[in-house]
Amino acid sequence: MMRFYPGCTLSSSARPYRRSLEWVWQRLGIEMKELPGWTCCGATSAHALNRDLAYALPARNLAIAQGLGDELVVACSACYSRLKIAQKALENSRIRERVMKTLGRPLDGRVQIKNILEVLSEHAPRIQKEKTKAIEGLQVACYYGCLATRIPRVQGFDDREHPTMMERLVSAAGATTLDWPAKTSCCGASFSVIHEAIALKMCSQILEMARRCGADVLVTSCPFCQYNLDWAQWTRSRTDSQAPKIPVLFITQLVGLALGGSERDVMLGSNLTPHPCSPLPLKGRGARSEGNGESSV
Amino acid sequence: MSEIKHGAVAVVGGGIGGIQAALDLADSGFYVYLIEEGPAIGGRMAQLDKTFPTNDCAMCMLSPKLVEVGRHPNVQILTLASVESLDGQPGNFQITVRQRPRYVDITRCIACGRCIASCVYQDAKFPSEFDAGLGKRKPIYIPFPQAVPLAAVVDPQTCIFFKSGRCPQNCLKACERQALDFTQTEKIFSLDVGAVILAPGFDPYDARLVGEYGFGRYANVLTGPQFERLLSASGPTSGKVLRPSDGKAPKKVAFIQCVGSRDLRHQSYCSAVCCMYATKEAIVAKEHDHALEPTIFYIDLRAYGKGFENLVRRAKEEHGVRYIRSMISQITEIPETKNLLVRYRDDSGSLHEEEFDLVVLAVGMRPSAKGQELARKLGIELNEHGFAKTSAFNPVMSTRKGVFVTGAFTGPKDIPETVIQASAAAAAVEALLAPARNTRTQAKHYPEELVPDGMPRIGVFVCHCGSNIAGVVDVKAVAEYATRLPGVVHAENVLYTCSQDNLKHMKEVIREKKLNRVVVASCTPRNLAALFQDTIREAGLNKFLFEMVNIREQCSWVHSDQPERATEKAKSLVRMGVAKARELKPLAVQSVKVSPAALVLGGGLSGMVAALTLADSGFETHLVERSAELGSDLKEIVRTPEGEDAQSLRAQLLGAVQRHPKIRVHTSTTVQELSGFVGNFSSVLRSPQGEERVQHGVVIVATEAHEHKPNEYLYGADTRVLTQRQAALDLHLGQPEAGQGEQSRRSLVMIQCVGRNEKRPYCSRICCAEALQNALALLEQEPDCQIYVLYREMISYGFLEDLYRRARDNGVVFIHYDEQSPPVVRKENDQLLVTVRDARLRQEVLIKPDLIVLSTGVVPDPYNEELSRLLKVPLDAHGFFVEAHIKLRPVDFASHGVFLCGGSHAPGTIPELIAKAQAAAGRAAIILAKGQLEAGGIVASVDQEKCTACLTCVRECPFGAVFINEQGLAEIEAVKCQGCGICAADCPAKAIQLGQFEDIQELRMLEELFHPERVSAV
Amino acid sequence: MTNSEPKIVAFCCHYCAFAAADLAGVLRLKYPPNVHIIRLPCTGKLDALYLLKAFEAGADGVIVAGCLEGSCHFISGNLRAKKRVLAVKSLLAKLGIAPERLEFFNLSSAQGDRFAQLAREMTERIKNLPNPSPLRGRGEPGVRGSGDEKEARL
Amino acid sequence: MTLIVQSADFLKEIEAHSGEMLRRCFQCDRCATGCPMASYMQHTPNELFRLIQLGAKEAALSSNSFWFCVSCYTCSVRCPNDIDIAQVMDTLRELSLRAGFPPALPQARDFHQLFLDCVRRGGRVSELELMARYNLKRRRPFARFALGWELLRKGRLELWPRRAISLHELFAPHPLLPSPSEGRGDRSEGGKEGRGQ
Ligand SMILES: Cc1cc2nc3c(=O)[nH]c(=O)nc-3n(C[C@H](O)[C@H](O)[C@H](O)COP(=O)(O)OP(=O)(O)OC[C@H]3O[C@@H](n4cnc5c(N)ncnc54)[C@H](O)[C@@H]3O)c2cc1C
Ligand SMILES: Cc1cc2nc3c(=O)[nH]c(=O)nc-3n(C[C@H](O)[C@H](O)[C@H](O)COP(=O)(O)OP(=O)(O)OC[C@H]3O[C@@H](n4cnc5c(N)ncnc54)[C@H](O)[C@@H]3O)c2cc1C
Ligand code: SF4
Ligand code: SF4
Ligand code: SF4
Ligand code: SF4
Ligand code: SF4
Ligand code: SF4
Ligand code: SF4
Ligand code: SF4
Repeated sequence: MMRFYPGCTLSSSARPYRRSLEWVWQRLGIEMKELPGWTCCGATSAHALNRDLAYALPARNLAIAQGLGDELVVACSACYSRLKIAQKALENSRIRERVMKTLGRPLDGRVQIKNILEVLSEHAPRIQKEKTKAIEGLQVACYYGCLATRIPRVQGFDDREHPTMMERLVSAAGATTLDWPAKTSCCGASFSVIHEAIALKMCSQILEMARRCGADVLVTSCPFCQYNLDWAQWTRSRTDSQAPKIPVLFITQLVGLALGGSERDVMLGSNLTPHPCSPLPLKGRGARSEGNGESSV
Repeated sequence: MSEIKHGAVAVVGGGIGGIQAALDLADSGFYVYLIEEGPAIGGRMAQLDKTFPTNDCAMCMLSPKLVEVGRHPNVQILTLASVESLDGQPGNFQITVRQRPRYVDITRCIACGRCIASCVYQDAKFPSEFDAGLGKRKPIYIPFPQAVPLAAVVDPQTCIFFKSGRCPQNCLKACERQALDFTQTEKIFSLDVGAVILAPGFDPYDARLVGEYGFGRYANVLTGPQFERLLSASGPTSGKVLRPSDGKAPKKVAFIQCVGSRDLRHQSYCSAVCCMYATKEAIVAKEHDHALEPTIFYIDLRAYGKGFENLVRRAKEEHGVRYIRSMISQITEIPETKNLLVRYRDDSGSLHEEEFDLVVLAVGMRPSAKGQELARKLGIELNEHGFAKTSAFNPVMSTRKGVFVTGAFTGPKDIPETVIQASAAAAAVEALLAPARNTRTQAKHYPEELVPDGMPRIGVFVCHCGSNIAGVVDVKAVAEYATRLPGVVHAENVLYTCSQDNLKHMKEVIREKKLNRVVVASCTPRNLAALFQDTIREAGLNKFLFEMVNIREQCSWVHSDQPERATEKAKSLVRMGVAKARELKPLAVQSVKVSPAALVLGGGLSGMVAALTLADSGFETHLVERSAELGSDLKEIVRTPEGEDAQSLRAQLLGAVQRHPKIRVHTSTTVQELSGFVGNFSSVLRSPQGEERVQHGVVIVATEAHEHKPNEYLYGADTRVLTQRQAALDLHLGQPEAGQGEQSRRSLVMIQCVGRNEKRPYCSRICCAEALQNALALLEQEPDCQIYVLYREMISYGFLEDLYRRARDNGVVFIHYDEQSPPVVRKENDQLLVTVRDARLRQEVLIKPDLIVLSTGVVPDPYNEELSRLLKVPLDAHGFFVEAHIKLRPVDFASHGVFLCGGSHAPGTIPELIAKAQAAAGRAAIILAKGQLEAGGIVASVDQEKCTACLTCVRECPFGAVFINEQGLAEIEAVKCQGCGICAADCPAKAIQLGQFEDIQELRMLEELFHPERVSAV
Repeated sequence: MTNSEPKIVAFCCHYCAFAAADLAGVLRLKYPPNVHIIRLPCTGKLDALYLLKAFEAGADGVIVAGCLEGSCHFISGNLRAKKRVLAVKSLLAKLGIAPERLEFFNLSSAQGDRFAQLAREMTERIKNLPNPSPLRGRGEPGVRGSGDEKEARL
Repeated sequence: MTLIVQSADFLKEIEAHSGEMLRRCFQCDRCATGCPMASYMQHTPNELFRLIQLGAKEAALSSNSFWFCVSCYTCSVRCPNDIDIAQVMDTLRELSLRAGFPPALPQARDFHQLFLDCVRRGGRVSELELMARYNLKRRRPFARFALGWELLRKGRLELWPRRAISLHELFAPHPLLPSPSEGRGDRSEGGKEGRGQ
């Protein structure tokens, strides 16, 4: 059985991700168990200050996972990136020795770290078969962010510069995808607390590009990206009510909707910004203005 | 040793490399199978628009070669063919060939294109290979207008008939020649050959793999090869630079260099040609459209070859091409305009974002996939980059005996180097197969020539070319008209003049009607004149009693909208042709015997290699060396850039030269006098022992170039300042220059491009590699030494890039300085101080080295001037010898029979010079192998009565063919004359006539064009 | 036969201009039938005399077309030809013949479209000049005779 | 100002710590032109590398560049010389702090330290707790209050982090990390602080 590594955010700011993800799993009958005793991957902070810690924190989780079946599924792009980077670094025997000593556990490097998108993609045919018309006609910009595909020296789950896995998934779920040039741009998530202005600027560029390309909605599989973009729109809207708003959804929310999930099932109301165009009422394109995705609030 | 049995050679790959090798071999007595994977020969060069560094038209250079190889009696071209296996021994191989069906009989197809026009696909739909995917073609197509063989081909992958079996096959019905044959099947057969040359070339790097540039996703991001097609007049936009997204003319065009090259994520080596092809493309684009603003983004600008620096200078100064030393990380497409956003850093370090209308990716070269497959099948080894493995001392030999390799298959290289290698490979084959020379070639025998006496009896054949001509021009009327022209005793219509049955018929008519001149009114003489000339020769006529009138390309095909006027014009053209025919004279072609020996000037590396190659091919060779010993320059070189030991090479060469029975070494000897012409030179050699006269058929100049001795940077004033060559010797001999203790090599500075200035602007090509080599060698001895290399551009082209990387990996620090702010060296309390402005950091940097090594570049031997006068061969502005044609005749001088190699042609590394020397020897051997030369035909001759000895012709002949004879009058050496007619046009006394283009012949044509009344008058 | 259509002769070098004309044919580009090609090995072979003779014989226009500069198969023939053409142009002006009737072009063998284009342009240009070439018709009696006679006349 | 070239020791130190061969850089600029943060940086990554190659330790370690790096790895995956540049940025940050250079973005250092402290004590990070402590540390306790409220309202903040797993053993004594000994002391206190907000 696959083990699931949720990462810290999934129990707080990315709750909707977890909720929708679990709903989709259930709906598709995917069996998955949370990795027992998992701990934080260290995110940006560990590698910002201490090299060894940046390996030790993910390694601890890998050590737990290696006894429990080979696959570890990760939802958060940052966790995915940290786990993959650590695993790659641990191939170096010097680093491995050092880390094993601190951990006090053996590491065999066997665990297969999978991105949530890979798992969902395996079920794309079913999604296609069982989808409703819920998101049909929606123009979706898939946003991967920087961490999911850009892992140095590691072959990720998809093309580094032009990933398409999410697009294929969204198409299977019945919406239309766009080719747009910012899908792996960095949103500056690690700066959203420490230097808001910069993070805001980076997010705005991405949102602006999505708007120019005609996106109705932006989907992502990274909790940091979702939060950051959502936050950026929210912040902007507080000073500029005219600022364009595009719903930023988790991929699982969109897939959940397509599979017949309700707004509640996928926690659609959790978006920070009240958007005039929640995806749901978009079914009949013309209805765009009626939409107010905030029904659950 | 196995017996040398077969005087035939298989050349695999029909690019410029394969073509050159095939021609050289076929011209020197070997039969050649030219095996090409595609439907036509020509390779990548056929797709190019212009070629650097001279920017002349690629097709203009290539097309005559295509035609030449296409009709060479000793070359058989096998297209759509690949090699399956190779068995046997050198000299006695069996090569198995698989030939895919073309579905068109090339002996019947006349490339009229009717089948294509009638294909069920009304519009061309499939990406055209020739247009690099930018243009489209149909399932049946002619690869390109100048293709050889010029015939249609069916692509079974896209043809409906093959895909579904349900096609009305309109093409088949449309063909008037019944040339289509859908029942053709694959053929597998075996050929006996003595040796094999592999020339499968390269593939452009797949830009899709460099995802950050969005090729394949962004409409306006093209590759270099695609842009080349966009520039080409025969390309998809007829030579207009237009954006694929909207068909508009772009204004700002960005070129991004090193795409897929010099990149550990892709290919670690440098592709060696893309800096220059981008420069060329930028200039050509700018010439097409002055409003264009090209920008080239690069890391190092590798303009290292002959004439390259000059091209870059022109690009900058005359064409305003902007060069920015900054690589682009990614391209972003602007959704609304499809413009492309590019971010770069300028010289001041600031970052800019700029929009471009079009981006061209300078993709590099990778080993051709087909070539790699071939290597596997033939069991030859590839190097770590997947190119054919060769050794530095045998640059065209594969790891399997009897199998040679050439061109871009051995590593990224440009056309001149490909041609050089091709000739070198041909020379190596000749040396191997010398005993079997002329055993497989066919000498054709013709009947005794009839001497035309009396009145002209002209036969006119007016071709229908199916409906190609007859569909527009009233050919019957034209033939009927011809019968009424003066001198015509026979005129007829022929359905297909070039068909075998008609050629037979033509010979019969010539005999029956006692024709003494023939006019064919059909298609272009460029393709078929030789065939018809051969035919009339078989019927006993001198082949120059023939005139061809083009009523297809020049008439029916361009005036199809005005059939009546086309018919009128056809009549005029025929009338003109007949008028010329009346004045035609038989031209004699004499044979001149060749002195079967060679004279090689210069006994260095190049001279020795050239002499050995010639001698191995069986020719007596005089090796003339000015100094007292052979290979003295080589004594001072430690290693090749590949790391092979130059001294063992020297020893090998010396031994082989001295042992060779066919080589006569003349040391301490100079050439005092040289006279004669190709095939028959006579020279006086002077040595301390006295003078000696030798006869020889060819001359090879293999003289040298020296390391420049600088007068800056304290050179000569401080013993701690050395040149690279001195440094190499020190390292090699382990004895540092006076005053250098072991511990004093802690820190060392190398300064590149010393003495390179306005007067000597060219890049010397080898000093960067030398610096890398020396730095690495030093670090081996003293790992703690800190080395700083101050450079303008790192010239580590091709596989040398690995050396550059190795040097960095070993801790050598490379600091780029601007041409305008060169380093400064001074001394303070005996401490050497070097300051340099690090152009990347934009900061002055101070280094305190213990030793300074200067890369001073290469200057030609001043003695070259004397040689140039003696041999009447040109020197360029810098004192290097000038070849006949930089692209296609890189080791020939314009004067026939004189060849060049060695440093005094252009600087090069040892393997490059070896290939060049072999090539020169191979080219020279062609002349010697023939035994006799044909002189005459279309050549000029002086009417001694009229000549006033004004010397105009002597001055104007580009080939030095005119000389003043004993009577003090001009005379033309028929063997040297190329038949351009420049002398004839310039002669103020009108004393010179050019055969086949005599004034009277030309003027008669003019008269007849304007005065048709004359016809009825007679 | 009406003679209102101007007659133009084009001297083309074998390697470039003639090949370009062939390519124009292969590509089925259309140009007026007024242009008649005479093939030379190189434009360097073009004697200034031919140009004068052409006009004398009644040419309405003359095209000389050689390789691109720097690409001459015989190194410099095209440059020499260009000089001669310029010289003849100024002579024409003195003779009262519009120098526009004579033009020199450089083109590569790959420029089939350019050949067709220049053939069209020259024809157009000549048609726009007043009446046929002033020499047309006048030279006839002389032309009827031998070449030598004409030489004497010029 | 003229930079006097120093020995390669500093280069070797950086290379040893990062495991990256930055000597291999040939100054192509890709890292600079792709970096979304380059315009905030005093030195683009390759300029930093050049300083390091020349032994300019002060200049390199006092640069602001690595503080502005957001670890997007754009540079790392585009470097033609296979240098994981982002990793070098981490090394520089770490060594700069260790050598006592004041951080260009002190708030970043504070944030990372607080974050890791959370991890050390609880094994996982509670965003609520982290934000609260960060605000205290930055002496602006009510910053982002509105945002916090909004998040809470939308169900996106976890008030009661589930379980805590202590990770002291992984936090080797290190000047930049909260040490296990001091950590043990403030563990419950910190927890309270988090919940108390
Ligand atoms: C965009 C671009 C611009 C360039 N511009 C210039 C320039 O301006 N000047 C210059 O000097 N150089 C230029 N070059 C370089 C030039 O193209 C090469 O030097 C040259 O084409 C090499 O010739 P070749 O014969 O070795 O290989 P190719 O031209 O690649 O020919 C190889 C031939 O072999 C055939 N073949 C391959 N595999 C097999 C097989 N297994 N069996 C049978 N046949 C096979 C192929 O079909 C092809 O016809 C340019 C290159 C590029 C990419
Ligand atoms: C400074 C320098 C450093 C180099 N370093 C390297 C290196 O490290 N690795 C590498 O691979 N390549 C190197 N090369 C390039 C090249 O490989 C060597 O220079 C090589 O020896 C050149 O061989 P050559 O036959 O062209 O000329 P040479 O070996 O110089 O031979 C020319 C010979 O011709 C003789 N000669 C000249 N004029 C006449 C005449 N009129 N009649 C008779 N004889 C005449 C000369 O005496 C001389 O012996 C270097 C070149 C230079 C200039
Ligand atoms: S068979 Fe049909 S599809 Fe194929 S080339 Fe002929 S007409 Fe075209
Ligand atoms: S119609 Fe026949 S002759 Fe003409 S191109 Fe096609 S196959 Fe050749
Ligand atoms: S440096 Fe080398 S690989 Fe790069 S563009 Fe120039 S020639 Fe090509
Ligand atoms: S000779 Fe006649 S049939 Fe043959 S290709 Fe030429 S025009 Fe056509
Ligand atoms: S040092 Fe020599 S090889 Fe290098 S750029 Fe200068 S001249 Fe060229
Ligand atoms: S025809 Fe040309 S090559 Fe021959 S002699 Fe005259 S000028 Fe020289
Ligand atoms: S991308 Fe790599 S090689 Fe290029 S400048 Fe940056 S670090 Fe150096
Ligand atoms: S990882 Fe850091 S240095 Fe590299 S591109 Fe991203 S922000 Fe810039």
